[in-house]
Amino acid sequence: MREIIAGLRNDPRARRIAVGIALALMVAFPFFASAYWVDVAFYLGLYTLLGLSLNVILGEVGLFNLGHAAFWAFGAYTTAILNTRFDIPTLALIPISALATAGFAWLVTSPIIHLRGDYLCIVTIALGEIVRLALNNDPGGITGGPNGIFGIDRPRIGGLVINTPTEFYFLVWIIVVICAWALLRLQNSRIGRAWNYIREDELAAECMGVDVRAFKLLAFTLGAALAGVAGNLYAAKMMVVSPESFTFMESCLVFMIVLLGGMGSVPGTLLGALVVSLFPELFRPLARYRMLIFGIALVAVMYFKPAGMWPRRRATFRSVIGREAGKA
Amino acid sequence: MNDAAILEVKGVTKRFKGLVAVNKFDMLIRERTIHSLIGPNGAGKTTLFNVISGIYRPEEGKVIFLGEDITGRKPHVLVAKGIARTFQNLRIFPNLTCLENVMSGQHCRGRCGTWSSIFRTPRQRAEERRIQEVAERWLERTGLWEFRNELAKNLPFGLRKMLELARALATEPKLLLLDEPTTGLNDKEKEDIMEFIGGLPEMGITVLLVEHNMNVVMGISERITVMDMGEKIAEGTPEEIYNDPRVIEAYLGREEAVA
Amino acid sequence: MVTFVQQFLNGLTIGSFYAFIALGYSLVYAIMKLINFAHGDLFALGSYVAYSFLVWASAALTAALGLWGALAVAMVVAGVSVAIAGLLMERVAYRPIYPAGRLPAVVSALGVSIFIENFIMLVWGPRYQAYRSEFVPVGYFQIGELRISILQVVILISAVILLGFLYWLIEKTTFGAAVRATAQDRATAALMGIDFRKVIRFVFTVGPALGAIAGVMVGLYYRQISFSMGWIYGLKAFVATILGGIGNIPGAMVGGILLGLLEAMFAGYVSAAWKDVIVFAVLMLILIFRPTGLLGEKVAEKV
Amino acid sequence: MRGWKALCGVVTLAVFGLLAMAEEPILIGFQGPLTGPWAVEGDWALKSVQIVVDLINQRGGVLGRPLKLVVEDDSGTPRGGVMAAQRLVTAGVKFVVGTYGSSICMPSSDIYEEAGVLVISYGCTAVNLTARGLKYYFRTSGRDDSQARFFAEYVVPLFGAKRIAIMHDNTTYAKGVAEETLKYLKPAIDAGDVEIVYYDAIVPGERDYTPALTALRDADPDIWYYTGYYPEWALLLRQGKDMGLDWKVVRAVGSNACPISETVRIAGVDAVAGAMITQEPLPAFIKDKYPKAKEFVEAYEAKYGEIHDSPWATYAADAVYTIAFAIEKVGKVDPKAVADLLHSGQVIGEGITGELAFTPEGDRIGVPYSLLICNEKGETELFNPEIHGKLVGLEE
Repeated sequence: MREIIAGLRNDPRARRIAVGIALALMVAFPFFASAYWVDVAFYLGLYTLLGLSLNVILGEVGLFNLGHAAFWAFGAYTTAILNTRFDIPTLALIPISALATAGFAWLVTSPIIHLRGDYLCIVTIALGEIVRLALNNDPGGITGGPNGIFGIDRPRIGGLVINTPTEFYFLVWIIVVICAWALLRLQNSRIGRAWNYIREDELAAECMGVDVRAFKLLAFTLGAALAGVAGNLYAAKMMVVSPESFTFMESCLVFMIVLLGGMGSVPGTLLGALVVSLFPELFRPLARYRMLIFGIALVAVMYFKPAGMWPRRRATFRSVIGREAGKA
Repeated sequence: MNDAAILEVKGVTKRFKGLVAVNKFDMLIRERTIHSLIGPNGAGKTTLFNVISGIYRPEEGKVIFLGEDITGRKPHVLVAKGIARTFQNLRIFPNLTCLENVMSGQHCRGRCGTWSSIFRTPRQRAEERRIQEVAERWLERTGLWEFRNELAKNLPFGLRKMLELARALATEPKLLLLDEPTTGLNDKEKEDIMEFIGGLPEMGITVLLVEHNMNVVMGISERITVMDMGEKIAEGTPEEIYNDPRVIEAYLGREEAVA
Repeated sequence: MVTFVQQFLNGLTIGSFYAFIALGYSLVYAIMKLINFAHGDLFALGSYVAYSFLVWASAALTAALGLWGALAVAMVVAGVSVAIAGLLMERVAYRPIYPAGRLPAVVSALGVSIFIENFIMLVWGPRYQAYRSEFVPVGYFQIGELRISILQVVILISAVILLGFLYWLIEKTTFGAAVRATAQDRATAALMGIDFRKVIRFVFTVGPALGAIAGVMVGLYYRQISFSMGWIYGLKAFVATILGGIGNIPGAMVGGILLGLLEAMFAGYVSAAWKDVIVFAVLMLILIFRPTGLLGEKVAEKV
Repeated sequence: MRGWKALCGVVTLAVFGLLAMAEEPILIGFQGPLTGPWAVEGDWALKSVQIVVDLINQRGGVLGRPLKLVVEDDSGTPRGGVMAAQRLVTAGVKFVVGTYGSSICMPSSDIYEEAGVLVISYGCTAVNLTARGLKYYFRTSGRDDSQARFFAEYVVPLFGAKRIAIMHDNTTYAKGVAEETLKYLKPAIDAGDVEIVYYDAIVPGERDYTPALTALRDADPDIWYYTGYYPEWALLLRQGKDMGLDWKVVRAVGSNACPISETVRIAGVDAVAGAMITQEPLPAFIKDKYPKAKEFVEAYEAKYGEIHDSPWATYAADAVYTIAFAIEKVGKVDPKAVADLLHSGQVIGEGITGELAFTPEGDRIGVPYSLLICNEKGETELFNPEIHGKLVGLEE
């Protein structure tokens, strides 16, 4: 097993084949599995997307955000309100939700972005609670209070209505794959490296010319935009949004996805989402004991794999100036 | 030699809760020289250093770089203008590779944003290549080539110090601020690093060297400024400083008191 | 005016609960730089342990010691057993993970929190449990229109005594100095011969014990306890901790009281539904302008 | 997968063959909160449903086939509801009893609708649930507005109350009832007969409601309607009592999620005595009225001990009766035919809570309400103006 993984890491062709096989399996999956498991896979996709979005903020830049549900909720409510009031199709609302959530994130994180570590953490918790309570209190009668908003349309493309679990499965996973691809490219670029510099040492990053504030805000807005997309998908799938879906516990779950998987690791996020969303389903027969075991499992993973289950491995660059240069 | 001033410090004062760390300090650094700032521990050298590199904003006074007032500008802006620095207690990026560490220096020379990075536009690719190329050249010059894919935290201390220097140089600075580059090094490493620094003015880089050990800077500096209790007590060539009674008093008096 | 005084007293009572719990957060944070997410659940555990103990032994104890004596014994029992739980938790879930860094420790803490909450649910059931009327001292003082229950008075007095004692312990004794030194700089403190493990043991004994005592008080004051109440109390106490400046012992007390007063006043005079929104918004504002809390010292980073 | 499923089917058949059951059982799905904050309600509902299933099976089942329960936990969350619904649909269940909580019911009923599975909810009272034009969704419980109407048009005039306080806890159900109450009170308010002196929400899960109660006391109401759940209700009564409020002066009325026995257990008899609730008929109070109720209560007590006093669990039990009666009537195990029958509005039988009939939208027709009061011993009694009215002190 170890050799296979090592082989995959070092040989780009083998890696491409492995990714190809994985994609093929993903495409084939809903044609073999029952509607229930396809739905489980949908939620897995949704949590992966949320994990990826928080991974930008927490994993890449190291900003402790324990209020991620706020952004998710904002995206979901944007979709719900615009769809039910103005009849804008839910698919068209994907970019709109993303932009609106990004704007919201920019607005609320600008004044708090200078806070460090645990102080940022508590402020994001507060933010998450404020958003949830505000939705619950129905300001201006637009959020529907604790009832939430119902009657959200199914997404449709031309004549095709996205309705069945299989169709939703493809919708979410296509978006996840696109996002994962984009994030992997960002990781190996000037932007991704700047984020990592900030995570490693904020002051040194600033003194190496990284505009720390701007890059932190970029991470927050980008992560929030993805969470907004997840919110849109969630609203379209459930056809109803209500504040109780966006609790502090949800923020904690997404936080754990990133840390269980490994900070800044895209495949790790997938693995983390797998644990968080599949665990309660797989252990359904244990009914009331399953969350107890989940708690123990979290401690155990952190004991054996403190850097996460699939930590990010730094890329090795192929030399630009030539191998012999070093010896000269 | 070029006599133009690259950096001017005019009447800078920095206080911490009533404690004056730097008091009405004046200093002038000329281009392509190695200028040393020395003084006993707690003299305010690092504070002044932080004022110049933009970490602290002084209460009074001005910092002028190449004729432009840069007082209170943020560090990342100053880096883009050509001021780079190292840290007294080593601040590399531990979990990144050496190459990535040094590439950070080129960050301020890049332009490409989120979208061009995702779509890998030709311009972005060219830029990435250039960033990497500059970083690799500096790794080569500092003798770190073979460690380029090693995580920075796995390097021995001396090499990490060198790595930090390479990282600062990769920003293509006009003025390089070095905060006690030899602390914690053995004699051989000290010699190597000082030799390397000595070669920098030839590459067009002005160096401001902060040290508390006077002997280190004597052979290498063109000019030396001596600081004590936040004030300038002497300035001149190494010979002048060596014979200055005030300097001797500041150093010896202090040393006796400590001993 | 009467309403105001009443609300003020309510606020003080809620505030002293928060202060008790906040101290546990603050102590652990000061020493380990770890947010102990499981702390709120330890508080709930204390409440349940005392509940079971009272159901089991209150008849005999009340006969021998009177109601107040029985309650005091129950508090000691809860305090001791939760302190043991706290030490156990530190040994099993934090000590082996802590060296790997702060973030794994945070996940581990969340894991312990989920574990304890579900453990309580499994042992005592998902139903709300209620401190029976016979455990709870009744009676009140009437001053004009103002009505103050005896329980409220006892809670406030014991809060003052306990918090005062802790303040003395930390600020005035040699051992307290050792704790403060460790909080400030662990490495230097170790060089001075301070036993880090001893400090850790202290922190994980006192914090959970105080939390458990708060749990018993909450049970007596409101009578009803639930397995999930640790979350909300934990969260509020955490806010109090930050308000006072994390790692700052007197700060945690002040933060707790302040939060309680803030809540009572907003609920009483503005809107109960928007109370928490306003509390959290105030917290955000304070942190924006004083990024290290009200009593937190501005720590300039060493460059 | 399909082969595997077939194998499962074969095994199931073989097992039942061994058990010498004459017919293949009709699967009845149960979806409810068996974990999470509402685990108690889920537990009661499941037990009640099990009792009815046993009773029906003892009599030879439906169409000669036994009923068999398939249980899924939705843990009281919307997403849990979707997963539970999907599992039941996948398991091939065609009739489902579920669930408790309107916001959980909403997304799961969409899944049942798409799969053509008939679902009857037992604890979802949001008005808009049946406004969606679903074909396969019904409920045996009332709606928020039916209870609100009972309070506004019966309870308020009963006491001749003028100053009314309404308090809710911001949850879907509670806010719904509160808003509907306001709507039904509007004519009286406009006529100047009554006045709303207090209208606000508390935050559920808190412990200290004295701030809210202080504000309530200062508003000086004649009657106080609390729409919400019993844990908070118990605390409110306890703390109100400690503050010196008297339920004979301020008539405290809780809504139907505030069962008196639970409230007494938490708050103590002294605090609850005199407080009332608006309630659907509880099995204990209707067991002499309907034979099915008597039978149900006796079977429940024989198996589990004391009967619960949750109307929702009783409605869940009646949901099973609804399904059983309707299948018998149409003569085939077909959700579509059953749905058509239920939509027709005709009475399909008498269950535990009386006649079972539904509007074309899927709402229960004729849900009765009653006003219950806690007596000095902490027991629940039907409110009787002859006896309890004397305590009021309001009528001249």
